[in-house]
Amino acid sequence: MSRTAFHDDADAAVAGVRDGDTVLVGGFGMAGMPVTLIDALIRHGAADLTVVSNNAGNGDTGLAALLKAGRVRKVVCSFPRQSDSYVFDELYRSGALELEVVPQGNLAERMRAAGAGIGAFFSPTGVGTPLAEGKETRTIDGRDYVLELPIKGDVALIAAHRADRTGNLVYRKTARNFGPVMATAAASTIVEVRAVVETGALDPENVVTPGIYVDHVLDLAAIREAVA
Amino acid sequence: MSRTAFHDDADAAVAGVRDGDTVLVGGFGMAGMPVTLIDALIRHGAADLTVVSNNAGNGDTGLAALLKAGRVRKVVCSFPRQSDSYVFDELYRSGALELEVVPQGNLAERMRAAGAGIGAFFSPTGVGTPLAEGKETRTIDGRDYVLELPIKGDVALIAAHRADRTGNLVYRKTARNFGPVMATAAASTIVEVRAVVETGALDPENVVTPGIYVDHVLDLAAIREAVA
Amino acid sequence: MTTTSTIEHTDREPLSKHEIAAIIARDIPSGSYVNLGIGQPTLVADHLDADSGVVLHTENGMLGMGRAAEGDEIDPDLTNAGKVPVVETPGCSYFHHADSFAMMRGGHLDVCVLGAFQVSEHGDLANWHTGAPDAIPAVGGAMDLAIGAKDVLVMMTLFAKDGSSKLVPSCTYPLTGVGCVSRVYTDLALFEVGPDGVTVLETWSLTVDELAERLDVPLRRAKG
Amino acid sequence: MTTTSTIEHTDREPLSKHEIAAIIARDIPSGSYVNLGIGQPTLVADHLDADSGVVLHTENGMLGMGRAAEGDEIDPDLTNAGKVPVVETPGCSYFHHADSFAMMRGGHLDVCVLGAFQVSEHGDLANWHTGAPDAIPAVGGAMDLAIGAKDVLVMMTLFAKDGSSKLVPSCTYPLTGVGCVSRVYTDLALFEVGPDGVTVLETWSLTVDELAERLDVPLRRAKG
Repeated sequence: MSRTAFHDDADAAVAGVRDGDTVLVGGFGMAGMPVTLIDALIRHGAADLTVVSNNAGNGDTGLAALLKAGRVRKVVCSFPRQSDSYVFDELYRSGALELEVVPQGNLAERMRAAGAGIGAFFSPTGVGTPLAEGKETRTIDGRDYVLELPIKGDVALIAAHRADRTGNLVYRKTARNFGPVMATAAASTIVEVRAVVETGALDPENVVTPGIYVDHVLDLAAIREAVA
Repeated sequence: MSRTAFHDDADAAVAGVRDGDTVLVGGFGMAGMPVTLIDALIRHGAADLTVVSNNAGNGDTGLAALLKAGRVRKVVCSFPRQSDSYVFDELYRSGALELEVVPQGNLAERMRAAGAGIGAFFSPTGVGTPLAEGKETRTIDGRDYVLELPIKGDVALIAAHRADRTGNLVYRKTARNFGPVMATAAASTIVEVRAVVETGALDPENVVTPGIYVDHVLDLAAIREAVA
Repeated sequence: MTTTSTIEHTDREPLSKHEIAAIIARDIPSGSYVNLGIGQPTLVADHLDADSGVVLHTENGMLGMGRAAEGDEIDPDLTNAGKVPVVETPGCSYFHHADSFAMMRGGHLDVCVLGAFQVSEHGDLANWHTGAPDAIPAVGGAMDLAIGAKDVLVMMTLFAKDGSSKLVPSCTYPLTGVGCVSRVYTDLALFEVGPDGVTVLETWSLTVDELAERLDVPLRRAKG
Repeated sequence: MTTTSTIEHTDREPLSKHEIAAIIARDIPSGSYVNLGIGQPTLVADHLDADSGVVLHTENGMLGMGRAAEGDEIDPDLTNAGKVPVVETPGCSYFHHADSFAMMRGGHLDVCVLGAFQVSEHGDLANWHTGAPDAIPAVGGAMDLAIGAKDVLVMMTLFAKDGSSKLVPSCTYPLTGVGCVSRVYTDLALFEVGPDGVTVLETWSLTVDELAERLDVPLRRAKG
């Protein structure tokens, strides 16, 4: 029925990523982080990537491993520096990695704009700070704003709780975070879910991401079953 | 607990509306139309209002009755002309009513911008049409856009399905329409709900309008009980 | 004249509006997300195969809209954009108006089918206002729909009741959108419009040459 | 010096960070919607009365955030902005990041409590970057929080470890927000800042006059 493709193989789910792609990666800390898809992306080998995510990797796994493998040209994020972001820190300090720091709310809103067909918007966040330097500013109705442009992804890698066979998604608690926004902002959205349920099992009132935004679903439960 | 006020009296719910207010009125056709609150607003007597709603009233009831009572100075809507919009038609043609026609998506997005603290946004809708005349346009990344400003309400009158005692709202089917957006865009949001449920009865995952956006709740079930 | 792949169905009457709707349904790829404008475009739904996987969007906040509701199915909380009660389909979902128009404006819908007063040879659309000085302007979602799908299809009769063509060099009615229409489905012909002008893909009841005599816009035949 | 309503608690030590948190909690009106920045501001939650009706917002997508989770309560899907596992409170709700920051940016929160490197007498805030040339810039939600509440309160020690005042005529560190802070809660004093400069509302362990000698900004006493 639905155009959404369902996979029980992480490598197949990310097969369409290409060199040079802008990849939106969900998650806030570990909550909502698509770890299985990121690992598959590392195996896949796509390089020269721009990664848009809230952070820039922790420890040696996930995003940090992608960076360490030398696949990323540029990171767009709100908070790269963390206690265990040593992979990013070293690459950045050596000049091997470009960095664009974006306030977290502008990051979310710029992706929302990309998904919603908004060409640009005036945000009050960051006005008068170094992060607004070089950007157009304007006073509207007595308040100062800075013009922010959309951030569009070629691909989004996100994690959700459940998908139905139509591609509709629900999330769980604060693991929702960037997932619904990134799903709208990418040309191709790839989601790992803990389980796929039959169409009809999700209440239409409670769907957070409608299937129209979902291109590929990786069913983690099916992987586990295949292994078992 | 919550700052949201609960009422079993429609007149008390709308008591804070003042002459000259901009009033956002939910609903698309009859679905989601806050008919009890509109009737109370007519009794209340506030005048010189600007009404923002998708339509401009049907027949002799609801918004049409508010217009007929001479309380409205200006209507901001996407679709005033309907088969039974004779009250609006006559007032508009006689010059007694100002009209701003806004494409439906821009209407929703302009209220969303007001609620989200966005100073203005570039929309592709309406470019090159009479509704963009006099507005700033800009080509961004090869596409043409027109600059749209937020529409902020002093008051929103909306209808929802259920509220809990924290002011959280859920809607039902396509009666959701403008309600969640208007709730964010008004300084004071007044909601009529079919029934109030205890806090905890709504799943936190499924709340559509968090209580922070809800100032007054009119419990229609309580009114019915009081009458019975 | 060189070889052409334009199909000329000269052995029949012009299409009825149901037949136009069927032709549009034929051309919508399976699995598409589609918005059908109010009025005649709604008829397209009746001609979509049940197993086509086409998902209907209605701008008042629903994906997976079903057919018109009947009898006890009628629920005042569930209508389409024309305020007609409808039913759900499995896998449907609800969202608010800003999210619904974001879905449209963001280019996520594959196809939108609209009626029109006029379409220009370059795909400009006029369908919201006759320009009459005493008309009350009312645009609804027309301008959002016009720019809100990868393909915007127009469904209309080719000639107005006064005999004038609705496919024009340049719209004389106020515009709904600029260069937004990709195909025009009419009772007499199916046209592709855009930056390169008009290509005739198919005709009914007459030939391309006969059509060309009645229109003010240059017509090209489809390449073989 | 005229009569003043500035309260000088000279008979005690400077406030501990828990005591600063308690003073902030005292000043938050019941029923407020509040965001507590990561780090020390989090302590404010421990001093809010259970029946205050204060609702906590966390920018990673929740209203009605509860205390830190313990033992079996820990759920990796439920954390605060500092990535610490927390619990729900009755009436909580979840939303995505764009909606969460829209709630903040749109001015719907009543109070936000933030740490700071420096605050200027006019309410400019510097709390994201020391300006050191080799520092990796990381802003997180700081700039959004700075402009995202009706009242932005700063919680900090008044003097840095090197003895310099963090309440300054003009920030030397890169700004987080311009003119956004309304009150500064420190171990030694509570200040109001803004377009009219600095007003001392309350002091601990010293007098306003003693404070004035140690600061480079003009101090006013609260009006009686």
